[in-house]
Amino acid sequence: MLRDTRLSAEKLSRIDERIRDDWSVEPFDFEEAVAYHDSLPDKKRFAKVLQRADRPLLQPRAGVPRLDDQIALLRHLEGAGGADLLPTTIDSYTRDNEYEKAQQGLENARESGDDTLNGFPAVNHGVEGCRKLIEGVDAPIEVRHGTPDARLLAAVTFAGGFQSFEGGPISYNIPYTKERDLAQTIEHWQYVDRLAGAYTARGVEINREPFGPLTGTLVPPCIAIAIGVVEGLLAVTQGVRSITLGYGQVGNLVQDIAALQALRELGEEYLPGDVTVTTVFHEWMGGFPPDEARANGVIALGAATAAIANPDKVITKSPQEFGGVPTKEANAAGLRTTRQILDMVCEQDIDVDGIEEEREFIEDSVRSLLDTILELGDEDVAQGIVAAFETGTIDVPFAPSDSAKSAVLPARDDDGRVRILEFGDLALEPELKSVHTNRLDRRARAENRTTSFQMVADDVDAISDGRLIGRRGSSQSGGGGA
Amino acid sequence: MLRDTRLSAEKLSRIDERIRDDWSVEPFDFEEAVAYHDSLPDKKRFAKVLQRADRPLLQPRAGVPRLDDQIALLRHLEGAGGADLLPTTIDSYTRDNEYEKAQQGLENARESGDDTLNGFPAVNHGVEGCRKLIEGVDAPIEVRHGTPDARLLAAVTFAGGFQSFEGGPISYNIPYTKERDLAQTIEHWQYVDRLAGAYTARGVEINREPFGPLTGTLVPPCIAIAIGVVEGLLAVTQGVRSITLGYGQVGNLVQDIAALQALRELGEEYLPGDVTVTTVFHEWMGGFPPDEARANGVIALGAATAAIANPDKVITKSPQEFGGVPTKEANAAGLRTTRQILDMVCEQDIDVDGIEEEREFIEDSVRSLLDTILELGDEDVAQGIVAAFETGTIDVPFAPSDSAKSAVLPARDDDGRVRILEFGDLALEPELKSVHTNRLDRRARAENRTTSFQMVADDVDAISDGRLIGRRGSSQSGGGGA
Amino acid sequence: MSATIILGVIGSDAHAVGITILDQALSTAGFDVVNIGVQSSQQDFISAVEAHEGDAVLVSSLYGHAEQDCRGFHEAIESAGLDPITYIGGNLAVGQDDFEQTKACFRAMGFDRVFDSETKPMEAIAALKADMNITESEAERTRLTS
Amino acid sequence: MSATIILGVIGSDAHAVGITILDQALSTAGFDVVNIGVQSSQQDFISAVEAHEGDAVLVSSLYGHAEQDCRGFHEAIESAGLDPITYIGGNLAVGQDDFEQTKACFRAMGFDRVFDSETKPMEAIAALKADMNITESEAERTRLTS
Repeated sequence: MLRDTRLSAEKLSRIDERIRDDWSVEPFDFEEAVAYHDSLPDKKRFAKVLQRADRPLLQPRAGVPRLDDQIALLRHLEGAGGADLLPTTIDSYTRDNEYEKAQQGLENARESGDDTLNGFPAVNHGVEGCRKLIEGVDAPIEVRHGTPDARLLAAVTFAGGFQSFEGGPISYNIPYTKERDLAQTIEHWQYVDRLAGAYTARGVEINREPFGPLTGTLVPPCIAIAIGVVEGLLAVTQGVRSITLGYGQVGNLVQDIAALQALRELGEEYLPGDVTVTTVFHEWMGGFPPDEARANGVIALGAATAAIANPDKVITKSPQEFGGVPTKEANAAGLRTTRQILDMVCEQDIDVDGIEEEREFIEDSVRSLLDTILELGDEDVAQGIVAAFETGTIDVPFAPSDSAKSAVLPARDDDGRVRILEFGDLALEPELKSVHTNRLDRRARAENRTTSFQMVADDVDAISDGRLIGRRGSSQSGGGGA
Repeated sequence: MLRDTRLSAEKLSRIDERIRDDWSVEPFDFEEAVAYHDSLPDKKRFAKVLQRADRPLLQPRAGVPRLDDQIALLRHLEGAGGADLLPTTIDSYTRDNEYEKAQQGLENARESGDDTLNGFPAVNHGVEGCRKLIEGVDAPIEVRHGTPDARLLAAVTFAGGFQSFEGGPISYNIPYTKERDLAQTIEHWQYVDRLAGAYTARGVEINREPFGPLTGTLVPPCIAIAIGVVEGLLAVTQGVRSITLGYGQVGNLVQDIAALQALRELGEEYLPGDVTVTTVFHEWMGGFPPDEARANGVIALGAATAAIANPDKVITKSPQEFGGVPTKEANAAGLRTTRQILDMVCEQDIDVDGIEEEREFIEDSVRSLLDTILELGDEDVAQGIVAAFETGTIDVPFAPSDSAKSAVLPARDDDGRVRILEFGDLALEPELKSVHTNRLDRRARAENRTTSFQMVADDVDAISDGRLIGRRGSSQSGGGGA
Repeated sequence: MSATIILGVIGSDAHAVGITILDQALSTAGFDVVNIGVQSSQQDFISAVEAHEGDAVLVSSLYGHAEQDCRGFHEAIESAGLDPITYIGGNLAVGQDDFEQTKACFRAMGFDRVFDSETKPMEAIAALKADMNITESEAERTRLTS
Repeated sequence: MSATIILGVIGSDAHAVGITILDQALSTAGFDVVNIGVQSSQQDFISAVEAHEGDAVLVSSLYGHAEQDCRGFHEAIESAGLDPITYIGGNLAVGQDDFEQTKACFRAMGFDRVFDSETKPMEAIAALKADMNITESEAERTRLTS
């Protein structure tokens, strides 16, 4: 039965062996892997680089199927883009544990020269391929993926020299998959975190980063933060000591700054004192305008927000976001636009009114959600989060997963802050709910319409249509793509 | 002798005839011109469009020698860029009253197809050419130039249907010319303003816009605002009723917002009640980074500042600013990046701390300067401003004009606000001066260096080098270009 | 009007926002919508057409693998003896593609219409009505443009 | 070292920031600087070389008319029996130019060196020292790189 307790060393080994049957990988050994990590210079130690920085570090997204191409891509982002931290985004077949399909895609890519996969199939490249990648660039690299069962991916990439791993059992299940069982996903991630903890115990600190933006579209901050804290708690139980909590820009300056402050404070409060909590801010993850000039505006607002809120890391977007995977030049351009604003603003002492009030509101809401989760699990956070999703007391809007009710619907208030229009069974205290409802009613009155699903759809499209709030009559309504 | 009194109708006519000897222009008649303006639709009435707007209007800069090209360029900026107000930037020869050289350039351009002039020679195109331009686009167009003696240009363009005219006797002398006499320039602009006033009296409201950014490089807000108010007063004496006061972004959010607020408040206070005062914010006018991605960051920060400060108009820059005159596509891109941020931020209620304090400091400083100017002129602002520049009690940094002492040197304080390092004889009260000095001393201590010219040079280059403040050791020092 | 629309996201793709909004818009416009959700296989679509007598299939894909995921789809539909109208929309190719080329590619595979990710639900609704010869009543027209 | 540098902005151009900073930097580096200011004609430069026995002429131009403004400049210098080192720098062409092409154009006109507007004063100083065979003392080198 699922419990939030540390896996035994024996269980770790047993799983370690079993998962290698999923795909024939070259044999590799934990001791040898620790020695390999020990041989890496300080500048490739992800947690150290992140924790020692005195300004927000920039990290893009990037993954192509072939090793040489991936090295060239990352070098470009380091050189021309000035990225401080590098990513390796994994392809979708690997995320589905379809290693055979990934292999075909990789071989097609090698033969045709085309990128027939949407990321780097790290399991297929194996430990040796990963190490060539680590050695091919200067900065540390994080594995970024979206894999519900990331056990083999973690085993291969940790042995391959990666020291940071994005995701978690909730944040890589709820927004990424339909039928995966949440309890089983948590068990799978207990292995990932336990393995990270095993390296950590040997002095190889593996940084773990819950994926904060979840479905990337108008996610109310309290939901994102509560889930991040839960994933942090689960990881810490398994021995992880470096946690980066994430949050995706919603576009309202006050709410974004308040949310980043709440994220850091609640992370430090709920996680034990010997854990180093850092924060990451994702530039807007929703639909982008189909125009590079306007996309630069969206990116720049994210950068300005980061400059004021001062997270430890910023994940950048590119002006080509609308069209899918960007060229390396556009990716580097997104980094430089962000850097220019950060460096022009971060030395300014900018204090925006109303942040404390919004932060307290977010913190109260997160506590309301976390209290319910812990109560449902009888203080066991693993059991609690499963029960909470089953009952809808925790929920994520627009979630594809059958594990979530998806009854929650968000909309923007008259100031552009993301509020909750439909709560479903979300465990928020009544007085907190009434704040959401009152704010949305106020907007509805201002626009002379009723709060409805149309308001949600209008807000989903608003930024790609050139505004923050999907005001009645401001565009043709609807939400084709995102 | 120069006096701030309205020119008589006889004197207006006399000058009107005399200036037409400077270059043979087709004869044109005031009554016919008024009738032409009356025939224009409301959407081409500059002052009306500007004053009725409920959000900041966007205006780019643009001027090419040939008429058809200028129409095509402005249509592109209207269509692809979404410009609300259009410009026509005049070439440098016309600014020097070298109409013969401008004619040669225009003819070369027509023959070669190259743009051998850096703007539109409106005098050479004549009234008929101007009217074709006015009729060729949808939005109203402003004449933007930099001409110390703009009398003929004003006569031709006003008759040609333009209803907005940038510049003034100080703002188009001090930063644009070396040897022109300031008193004489004021007399020349009395004619321009008197002519604008004559149209205004006939119901054709000509909007006049003092050029706020002056030398465009770290100009202390109090200096820019004081000069803008003086030019406003001079214009109003001649019958102008629509004044747009301007200010150029310095890059510090608090200082820029405070300055725009001070600009509007002092404008409304010092100018008579029957004058409509609007404000214009210029995106950064100093040196740009030699990289479009970084330039977008600079532009975006200007847009975000405008979204919070809410001026009536924003003059946009393009990502190609570094390389000189931008392509029409880059110019339109600058407009769209600005628009995206404006529309995402302007609905948010953002209140930044410390603005009131900075605004009061700016207002006190402007009053100190204006008091001295009026005192020196025995309440005649025309005489006062000439005397103030002669004595250095008013001064502009980096001014090429012999009419200014150019003894004032600006530098950024530790928060990035533009302060004054060298005052020369600037008429600021001692307690105001000490604020500047203390702030700069604090920065010097923070960087463990002394306040010096090197600090000024470092600050001049900082934004093009990717930062706001030219910190000691942050770059290779110096200031090649801007 | 009681046309039945099968709606889903094909392949491993889990982007749910678009079909959530499309579902709501199609339902409001009077269609019977069967939303089979994200990560649906070709067979999931075909089974839904059979089970619900679907008149049209709307395939969404936003992760760049649509071409691979849809290979053989129309042959399988035909083998099952079905002939629904088929649309596909979203980000259909990895990288910065030329949409005209992408469109031609998916048209050649058998899709009746191909949309980019900027398409609004109203466009899809108008296309469905045109392709199914559904005449809008004045009332509907008013509602749709309001 | 007592080399004399004539510094100015040519033509109708009134951009004063660059030469203000260059003036200060060259003076600090030990040169005798004669700053003739903005809006200087070819004759203003030539007169200054004659009057001050200028060893080098630094022409600045930022408004895009440099080619027109400098036409015949080197012929005029030669006619006056002078032979100073000549540099030009700034935004030398209207529009988005290819700098290599611009450089070749101004080199062909007779300028010894051509700089873009990104050039720092230190580069111009180093070039002057190289072209004038001025050896830096250790002390100077320290000061320049500090």
